[in-house]
Amino acid sequence: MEQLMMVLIGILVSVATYLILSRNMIRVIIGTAVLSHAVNLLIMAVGGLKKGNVPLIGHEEEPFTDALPQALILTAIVISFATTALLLVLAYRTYKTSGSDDFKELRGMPDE
Amino acid sequence: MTFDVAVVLVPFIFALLISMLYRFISKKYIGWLVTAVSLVLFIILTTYIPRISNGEIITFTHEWIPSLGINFTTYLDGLSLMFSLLITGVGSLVGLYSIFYLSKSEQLYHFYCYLLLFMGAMLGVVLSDNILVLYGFWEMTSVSSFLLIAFWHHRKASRAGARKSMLITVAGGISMLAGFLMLYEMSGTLSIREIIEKAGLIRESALFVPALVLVLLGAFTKSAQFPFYIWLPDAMEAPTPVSAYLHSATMVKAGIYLVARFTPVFGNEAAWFWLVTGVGLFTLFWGSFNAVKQVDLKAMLAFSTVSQLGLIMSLLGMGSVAIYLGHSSETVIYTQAAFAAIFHLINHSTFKGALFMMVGILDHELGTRDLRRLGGLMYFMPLTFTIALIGCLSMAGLPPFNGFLSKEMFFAATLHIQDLSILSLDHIGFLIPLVAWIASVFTFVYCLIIVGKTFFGKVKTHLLDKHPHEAPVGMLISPYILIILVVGIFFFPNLLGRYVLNPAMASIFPMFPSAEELAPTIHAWHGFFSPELWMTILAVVAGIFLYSLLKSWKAIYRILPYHLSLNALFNNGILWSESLSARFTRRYMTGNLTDYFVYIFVAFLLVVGGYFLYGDVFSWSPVNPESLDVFEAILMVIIMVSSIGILFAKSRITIVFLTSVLGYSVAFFFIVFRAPDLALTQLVVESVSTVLFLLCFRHLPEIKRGVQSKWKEARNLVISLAMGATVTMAGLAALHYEKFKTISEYYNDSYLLAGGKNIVNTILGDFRAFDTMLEVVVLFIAGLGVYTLIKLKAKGGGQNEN
Amino acid sequence: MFFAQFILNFFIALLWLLFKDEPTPTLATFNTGFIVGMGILYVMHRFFGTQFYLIRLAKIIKLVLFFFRELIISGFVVMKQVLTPNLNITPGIFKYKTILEKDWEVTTLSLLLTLTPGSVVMEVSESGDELYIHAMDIGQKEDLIRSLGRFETVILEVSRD
Amino acid sequence: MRINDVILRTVVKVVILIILTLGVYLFFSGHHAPGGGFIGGLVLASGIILLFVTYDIETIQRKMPFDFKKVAALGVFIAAGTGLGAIYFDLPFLSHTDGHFKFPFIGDKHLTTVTLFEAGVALTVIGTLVTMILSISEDE
Amino acid sequence: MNASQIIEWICAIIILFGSIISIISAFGMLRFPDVYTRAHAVAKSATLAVLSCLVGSLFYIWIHDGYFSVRLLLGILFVFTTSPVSTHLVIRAAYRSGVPLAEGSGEDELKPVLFGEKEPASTRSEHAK
Amino acid sequence: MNNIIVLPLIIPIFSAVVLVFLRRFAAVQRLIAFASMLAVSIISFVLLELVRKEGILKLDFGGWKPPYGILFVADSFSVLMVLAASIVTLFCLLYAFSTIGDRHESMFFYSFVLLMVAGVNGSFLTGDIFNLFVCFEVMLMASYVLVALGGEKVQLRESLKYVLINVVASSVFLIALAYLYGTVKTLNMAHIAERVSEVGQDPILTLVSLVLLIVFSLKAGLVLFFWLPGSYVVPPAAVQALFAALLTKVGVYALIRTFTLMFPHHPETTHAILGCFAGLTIVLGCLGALSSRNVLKIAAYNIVISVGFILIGLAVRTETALAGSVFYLFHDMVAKALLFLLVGMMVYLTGEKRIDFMSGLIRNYPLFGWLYFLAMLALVGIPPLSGFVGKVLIGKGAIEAGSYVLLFLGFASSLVVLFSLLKIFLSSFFGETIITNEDKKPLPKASMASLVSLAVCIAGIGMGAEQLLAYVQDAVKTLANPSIYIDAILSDSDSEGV
Amino acid sequence: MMKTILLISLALFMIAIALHLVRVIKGPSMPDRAIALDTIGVNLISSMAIISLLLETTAFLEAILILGILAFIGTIAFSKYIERGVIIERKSDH
Ligand code: NA
Ligand code: NA
Repeated sequence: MEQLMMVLIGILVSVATYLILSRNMIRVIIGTAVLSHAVNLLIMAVGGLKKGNVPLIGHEEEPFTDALPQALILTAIVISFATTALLLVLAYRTYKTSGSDDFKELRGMPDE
Repeated sequence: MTFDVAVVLVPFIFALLISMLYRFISKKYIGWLVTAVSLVLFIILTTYIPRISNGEIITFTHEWIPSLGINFTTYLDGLSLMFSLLITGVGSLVGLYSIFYLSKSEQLYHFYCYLLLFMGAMLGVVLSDNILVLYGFWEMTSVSSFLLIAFWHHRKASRAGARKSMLITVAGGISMLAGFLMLYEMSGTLSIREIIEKAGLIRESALFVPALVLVLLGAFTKSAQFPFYIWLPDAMEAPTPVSAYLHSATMVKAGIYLVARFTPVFGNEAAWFWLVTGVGLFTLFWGSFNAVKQVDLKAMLAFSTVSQLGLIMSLLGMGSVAIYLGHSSETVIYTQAAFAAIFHLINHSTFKGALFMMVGILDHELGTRDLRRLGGLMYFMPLTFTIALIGCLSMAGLPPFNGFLSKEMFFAATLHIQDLSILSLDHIGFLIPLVAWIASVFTFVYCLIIVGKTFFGKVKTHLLDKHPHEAPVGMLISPYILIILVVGIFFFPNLLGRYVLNPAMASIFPMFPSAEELAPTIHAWHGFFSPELWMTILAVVAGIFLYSLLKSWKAIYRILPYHLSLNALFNNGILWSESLSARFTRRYMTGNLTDYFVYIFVAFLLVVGGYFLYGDVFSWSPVNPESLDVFEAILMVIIMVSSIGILFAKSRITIVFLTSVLGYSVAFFFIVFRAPDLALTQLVVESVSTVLFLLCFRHLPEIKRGVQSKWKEARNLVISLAMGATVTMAGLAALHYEKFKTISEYYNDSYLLAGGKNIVNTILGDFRAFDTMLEVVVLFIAGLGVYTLIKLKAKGGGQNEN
Repeated sequence: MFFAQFILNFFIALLWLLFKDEPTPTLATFNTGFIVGMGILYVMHRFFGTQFYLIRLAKIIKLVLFFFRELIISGFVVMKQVLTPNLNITPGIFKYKTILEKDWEVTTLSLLLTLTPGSVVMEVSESGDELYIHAMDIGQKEDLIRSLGRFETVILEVSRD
Repeated sequence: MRINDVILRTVVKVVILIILTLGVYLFFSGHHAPGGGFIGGLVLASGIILLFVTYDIETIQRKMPFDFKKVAALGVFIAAGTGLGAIYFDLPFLSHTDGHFKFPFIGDKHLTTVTLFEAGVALTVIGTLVTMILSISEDE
Repeated sequence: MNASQIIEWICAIIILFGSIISIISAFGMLRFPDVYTRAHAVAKSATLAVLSCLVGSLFYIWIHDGYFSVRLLLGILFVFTTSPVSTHLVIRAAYRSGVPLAEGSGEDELKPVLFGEKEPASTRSEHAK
Repeated sequence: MNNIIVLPLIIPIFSAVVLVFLRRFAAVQRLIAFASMLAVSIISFVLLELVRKEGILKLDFGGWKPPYGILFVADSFSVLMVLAASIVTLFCLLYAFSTIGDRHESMFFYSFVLLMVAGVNGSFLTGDIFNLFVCFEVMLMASYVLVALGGEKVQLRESLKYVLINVVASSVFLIALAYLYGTVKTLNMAHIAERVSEVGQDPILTLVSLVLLIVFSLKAGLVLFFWLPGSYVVPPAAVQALFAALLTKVGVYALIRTFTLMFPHHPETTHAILGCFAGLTIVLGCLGALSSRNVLKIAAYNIVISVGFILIGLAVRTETALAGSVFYLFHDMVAKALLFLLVGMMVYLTGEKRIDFMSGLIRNYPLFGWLYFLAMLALVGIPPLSGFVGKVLIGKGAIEAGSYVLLFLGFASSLVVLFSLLKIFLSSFFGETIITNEDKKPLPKASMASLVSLAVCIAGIGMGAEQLLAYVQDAVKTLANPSIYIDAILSDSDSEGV
Repeated sequence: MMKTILLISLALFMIAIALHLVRVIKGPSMPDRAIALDTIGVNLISSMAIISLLLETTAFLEAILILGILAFIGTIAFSKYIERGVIIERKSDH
């Protein structure tokens, strides 16, 4: 399971990388979103998958699955959300002022 | 005694006072104040002469950074006293001269401030025992020289000259610092005295020769040796008193001081001899040769200074042979070269100072220094003419002037050296006197030019802005004092030798028994058959011959085209460095985000992926098919398909749809992996993100697939696949690494520890509440940020770039 | 009036709780009070001039079950359509003017209709009384209109006294 | 013909009650079951966003006249403030404490400062999300 | 096999039934000619599928764990209420954004009201694509 | 209880939040912002003394013992960084008071600055690697806003790139953390260090450290600096100065911590790469600095050069060199802030960015000109100013380690620094003035006060190097002997059994 | 046995999701995608319920309700976007 998960994560990373390497603003932003999914799954996977029960004392019995990665991912998700929100606004404000959503056209002057 | 260190401090204190209180001091008095300060210092220093000449050494330490051993330790011995006297002595004369030279409309506060700064720095250089403090003062001389050269900074040439001198001397300083640090590493001390004591020890180190070269680079740049001399002619943009003071008498001698000071450390290395002697001799020749072609009197003097500095340098190199050979009665003879060096150093300061002041007078009174506009001034300016004549004759090495004495000693030294059978001198040793002689021929030629073309011949009043007339008395005082010295030293050389030069010799050769033994008695007359005398006579003859045929051979100066000259190389080097670096930088700093991402990913792949292959990190354990349910496999396929689908999506909304599918599927995985809190959060966040995407995409255009070239597509594909592979492989390796137990078992007791049954929530709210608190802050900043980004629009609709 | 009666019932239960004045009030007591309240309200409901609210409740439940029935039927219909090899239908859009007035009535009708076989509500007119309905097979329009009438009755039963 | 959202609006009026109740429930249940300040806040915010989507900014702001930026700031203030409370009692920053309190009517309640902390979290989440959505929507 | 086990089995069958409906409706999504007819498939059978699955689960948990989940019940009601609304909104959006009816469709009483007779629906499709 | 350690983070956060409620009262905002940074500066100084007297201090948040909870660790290194950051911020705020304008002030400018500093201070102080990530994000998020604040076309464009690059970097950071947790199964830095040394840093652990290397290199602008010149030159001067002083330095700090505390066992790989990176950074930074005639760009490339220079100390990792790095880091934070404020002031006074369009400023503004000259000398490393001691120590360290190439590059870079800054001085400060007395803008008083104060700091750091060195050497003692750090953190906890 | 049935159901739901994913990718119109996505959400709800039975836990029951809510909100947002290009209006025109 974990091995296959790693392969899946690899695929997600590849997709994300490819998107990030494109010239279009939207594709790059979506690329970062895909990357963060990959990362979250990675954190989950290295902690070991399906090795225990839902970490709720009383509701479930030990052994519990590793709760720490879950807490970390939660934090990561929220932070990535916050960043994405800002990023989106920045992207369309940039488009509105610069008139382009193509990073090749958003290079700027060499020595401005 | 605190007074000793005060010698260094006094100029700084006065510089500070002037810079702070200049509003309250009349311009008239500042020059006098500075002159007085230097004079008082000079007088104080002379009081040390008896003690120092008795072999006493005066030290004083003020702690600065004791933990690193960097302290202000002044160390007054023969060598430093000699230089200190020179600095303050010439300083007083230049101060006096500049009072009359500089117009009252100039920013005199600045000028005198810099001058005092320089004087203090220079005293610091020669009095410091601590090499790092010495370095500090060394750089300070470069800085004050920069400021003085750029004194008329509205002139382009001044700025260019200042920049050149600053760059070259600071570069030398930095290399010297590296050399010093190597010395520190080898000897474990920063004190020059202690380094000299350990000279034998550090010689074994592999760093010895590099340190030697680096220190010499510092000395050569400062003392304008070939090929670094090029800053010195350009430094003539400074007011003439500055040229006289810094660029002939004192600052350029700092390199000489350094070589002299470190002769006991490095002298026992052949490289030292060859570098110092060789570079010095070549500089001597090159300077004199180039001086002849100059048409600006000041430039001619500058090249002459370069040449004379080469002479002194080469003498020090020859003197170091004594140390190379070790002390014995036979080797003492070679120390005389070093004696000649410091003797000529003093002599040069006197006659060259006088000559510079002479040129300053011409410039000041006639408004030009161009030889093509000068001539026949002897009758209009007899007093000035006297200065020029005596200065030049001394420089040319003729009696009865001090230059003759040291020049004779120089010739003698070259002849001694060529007799040596070590250091390959038996093969090429003859070149040393030969080069020396040729250089002195050219020296004689330009001395003739200075006197002849300026003061003899026809006066060209039509080319002059002002009618020629003699200078005011005030401007003549200083040069006359100097030419009096020129003559005086010729007649009483041993007075100087006894009280000033001998103690300095003791500093250069500390391992040699006594100063008395080292110091020769200076004689003007070595007999009619002394070879050095004949060298002088032949030089005079050849010089007169060349001078008279000047027009016929001057063409050789045009053989070397300008663009191959050192100056052109330097200037073009700077231009090239700017344009090439601009071209190179622009090549990769494209401003294109895609390129930057390529760099990041490639760096990741090179370092991480590279190490993965190289470091034997790979690990794999077979997949247990039972651990995977069918629905999980399908879910994986769904995630895969939706993510790859994004790549092919043609519209932005399709992308959002697919991203949503991806997000929901990931959330479902969290459920499969027993993470309810995570699933809940992921679900909500995913949906809110979707709403955000939709809200913002309204403002963005539809996706146009920018036309990427085929190879860029291929490059991106390769990078992407490699990134995925690297992350997966490293992830597998991390997965199979099971040497430690996780800390998170601790949290399984969360109910007992923290009263929470939801372990994840308890971690977030209690064990790692700090993360959560900051995460909330992040969210808060983002929210506030979104608000400000939208509300705070650029004035004028944001279209005002540049 | 449905809620008014319910809240009244609730208050009666609370009152009951206070009357009992147990050391620790229990849910059982409250429930008893609630049932007592139902009885009182049933007796009293004619004074309010409205239907007894539990009857209304029963009608609501009936409506919900009606929903379920429609849903199940239409599920099967769709499945049949999906699995039929050669689909022979003519989709189309027709207008239906409803007698229902209140927002929630129209809404309920629309929801019901959407879950019914072969019809989906596309638009509600600005006036709020005309429904534009997409029919899977416009040929069965009359059937649809008939069932619409039936739905209206059921809804009206709940909403009107 | 203008759009008539009657179906949507009627349903949302009902559904929003479920969402908001769920949000509050999740907020309080977090300590022992899935949920907590974050998720609770997120669900509450989603509910408010649903209102904005269903109606329009003016209508909703008239009914909920808060400055959501300040709500968010208040949230951070509370979340960080619980940490400072610990400093006041000379405990390490962010030390939590709990206790059983008896209240009239609702009886014995187990209260912890974690709840206060999570309330701060929830307020920030609500304030931030709504601020973001509103700002973007208002931008022309 | 006792009564509760029988009920559990029934629940499982209901769930299985739901999944079968779901897959059939998914095929409907692929088969039907236009967005409107596909919406029919989803509005009915997919909703039926999820509801049967949830109801099955509700009773399964109730019987198996003795735990009646109000949350699940609320979920059922929620899906039940909102699913037709979603369908309604999407196809309204589809129509207003100009997605044409499938070929061979019959009468259309909405088109004149919304667009008038002259303007063909396909010109208004910029949002939809 | 060591609650004092959290104050450098929590005071700015609280002030920032309070300022949101005081949006309309600019004067009050200034007062609160300044007062809180003053307080933080004083607190950090007190903390520095405390650490020197009592050794490493730690604060376990919520009372949870390491490695289970999050903690702040105050050792001399981290507190020195906090002190420098706080002082620099204090003066940048002072500068901003008279230059930033009410458009920004009413848009929570001071809040964002304070929040960024909170993130910076948190990054320095934290002892937990995941918390480091979170603190980074606090800092970055505020910096994202600050780059774009103003809404100019260039600002938006560059900040978008800046954000995207940092988002990717953050993801890579998380990848590293995932690997780290997957292997050593802990997050506490001391505990990681203990575990890594226990197994002698297996290859997979080295791999993890290399991922961290990439991440922190991006943040520090080590080789991967290309995002820096673009984004650092667009915000207002006070923000530029803060960025220059703080942001890359946090990356540098993280690199030093990572490779002295957690992953010091395979220097032949990690430190060799660091050395190559440092050298390459210096070369590229120098080329950049040579290439530009834009004052802001020149200053920005100077940041790059100094990053490379500082990391020479880490790459050669002798004790002397590390001391040099720490000292130079402290100096560079102050000096770079001053440099950016100075060039920002040039732009403010002339409205131009290219040196070709400025001339003779020293005639109009003599004090300003001399402050620039002083900053230039300090950055070149001329004694007795602040850059000298660090440069000497790094040079000495490189010699001790036999890294002559790095020594050469480091020292040669001083010359390029001089060349590039001198270019500005000669072209813009010297020469004929082109500003008439009528056109002459007055120098804003608060800004000048800030410039003078920073200049005094530079001179003070150089002259008072002995005092600072006491702390630096205390810091290096810990850096060179990670066990001191590990013992201080883990001694009283029961982590052995885990 | 019971578990097998549940697993089969789960797999069927997953396949259904995959089929809907095809519709999301293929379109051809945006409303098609919106419907497909909505249905994916609804099918995920079912899947979650089954997972809960399989894992014998009640921890995911909130998620079911929440996913229902979110799928609803998402669909509304998408359809408003498709219909009007705006999700949240400043002031609705009726
Ligand atoms: Na995300
Ligand atoms: Na200029």
